[in-house]
Amino acid sequence: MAIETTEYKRCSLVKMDGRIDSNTGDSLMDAFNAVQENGIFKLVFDMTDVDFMSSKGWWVLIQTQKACKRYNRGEIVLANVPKKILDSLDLVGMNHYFKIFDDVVSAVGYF
Amino acid sequence: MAIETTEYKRCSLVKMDGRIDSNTGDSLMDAFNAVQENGIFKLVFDMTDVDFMSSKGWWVLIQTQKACKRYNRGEIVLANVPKKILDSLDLVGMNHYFKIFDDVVSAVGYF
Amino acid sequence: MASKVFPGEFSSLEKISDFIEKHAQICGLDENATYAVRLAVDEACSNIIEHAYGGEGLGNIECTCNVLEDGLEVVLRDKGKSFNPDDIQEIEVGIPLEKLGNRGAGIFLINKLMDEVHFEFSKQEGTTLVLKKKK
Amino acid sequence: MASKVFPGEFSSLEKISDFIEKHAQICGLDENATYAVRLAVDEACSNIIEHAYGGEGLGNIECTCNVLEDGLEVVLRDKGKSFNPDDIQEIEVGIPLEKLGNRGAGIFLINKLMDEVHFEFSKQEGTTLVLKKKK
Ligand SMILES: Nc1ncnc2c1ncn2[C@@H]1O[C@H](COP(=O)(O)OP(=O)(O)O)[C@@H](O)[C@H]1O
Ligand SMILES: Nc1ncnc2c1ncn2[C@@H]1O[C@H](COP(=O)(O)OP(=O)(O)O)[C@@H](O)[C@H]1O
Repeated sequence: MAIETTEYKRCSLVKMDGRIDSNTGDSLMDAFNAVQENGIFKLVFDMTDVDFMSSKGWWVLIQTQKACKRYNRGEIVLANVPKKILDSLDLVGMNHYFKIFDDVVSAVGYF
Repeated sequence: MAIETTEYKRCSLVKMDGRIDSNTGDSLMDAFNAVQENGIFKLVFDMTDVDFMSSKGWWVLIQTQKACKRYNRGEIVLANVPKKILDSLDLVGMNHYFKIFDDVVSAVGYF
Repeated sequence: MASKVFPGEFSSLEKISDFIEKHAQICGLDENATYAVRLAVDEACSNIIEHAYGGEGLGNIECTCNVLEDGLEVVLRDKGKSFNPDDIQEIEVGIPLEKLGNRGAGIFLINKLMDEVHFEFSKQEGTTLVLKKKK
Repeated sequence: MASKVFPGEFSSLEKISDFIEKHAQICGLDENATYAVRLAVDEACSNIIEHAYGGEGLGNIECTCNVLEDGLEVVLRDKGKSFNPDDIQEIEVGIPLEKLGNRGAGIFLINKLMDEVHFEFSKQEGTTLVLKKKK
């Protein structure tokens, strides 16, 4: 598992690979928190290389979305969500809480 | 040859494939002009799929850079410039006139 | 039939997932069905560690895969505490973000993903969860 | 030796480039050297169309590739007007963007890219440009 953060002019990009589950979810939460502590609330989460995500992952994303949207200061958007993960988000209606982009360029270009 | 333009919040992305030479350079110029006519002067030129560029191409880029930078209203930056093309730009010092990014995400994230 | 005992720790989840994947493929489940079972089992095992045992390293999870004619059966056994599955509230979908909680949906998801979900609780033998996914 | 005649049109440039690439590879030039020759020849042929003929469709370009022991020789022949290569100003590098012109650098680039560049002008036979690239 690796988590990488890149800061751009209008947003930061967080990329994680492998599994997001009860074992790794907290590390992702830490990464999002670290970005927010730098005063950045416009986030792109690049899911290209995520191959599994349990509900632990959504809650990390939901908590991050809540923090980002507070005071209208920003938003977290998702990019390149693998089909199987998207299907499971759809199943519980979690997809409603996030803008989802087909590619990272569009997601960064959105901010 | 295909030229594709995508508008993002802070910039537009122009992508061309194949050759940029005396035969195709004017079409690229037209594409840049069309973007500028929409009042957009922050441009990313995605060169991932360009496999040949003659001096005709640089002059299109130089003219576009001049128009973009006028009144401090913007800039054109290059992304993913193939090594051979970069070498030929270096040879005549043309690289000095452009910010060059390793990938499109960074280029879009710059604006 | 293949059975394996995993320590009740979050680091076991990936190994359990791999074990499930292997047997789902043996049963001829397609990619989507295989992912569904992996996800349901992951949710169930996370619950066992968190809720049944109340933490990591406090007990084992026994995982059994049975090849059925029409799919895969996964049986999970633990010695942790029981609960009433009927008490679990459905997750509300479509409510505003601020009103969303910070957890839940595991059981809800398991029910959505699997064709059969069956809990058995026994004072002596602990909890048994039987999950079935058709091809 | 291989020789081919192309109509003096911009749409010929790609075909000329392919012709050069093929023979550069026969000569054993590496990727960088091959690209350099393609680029130099493209500049030279664009100049022939634009300056020697003064437009498209006004004459042909004959392109000959000679395999040398130590590289590739390309000979370009046209029947357009001549010019004085020594009159060509070097392009200024490092000047501010606003001071840059809108064209030029073709000849400068050809000289930088090739190991030998030789122009011959004849009233009867037109212009001959000999370009040499070593392996
Ligand atoms: N295996 C289990 N053993 C004991 N309690 C459980 C078990 N699974 C679920 N529960 C109870 O059901 C509740 C809902 O579970 P779930 O829908 O997975 O959400 P979450 O685990 O995120 O709270 C849990 O909070 C817990 O109280
Ligand atoms: N083959 C040629 N025949 C006639 N004139 C030429 C030829 N090549 C170059 N020239 C002259 O040399 C000048 C500089 O050429 P070059 O460096 O290629 O820049 P550009 O073609 O962009 O003007 C041209 O403007 C033209 O006047």
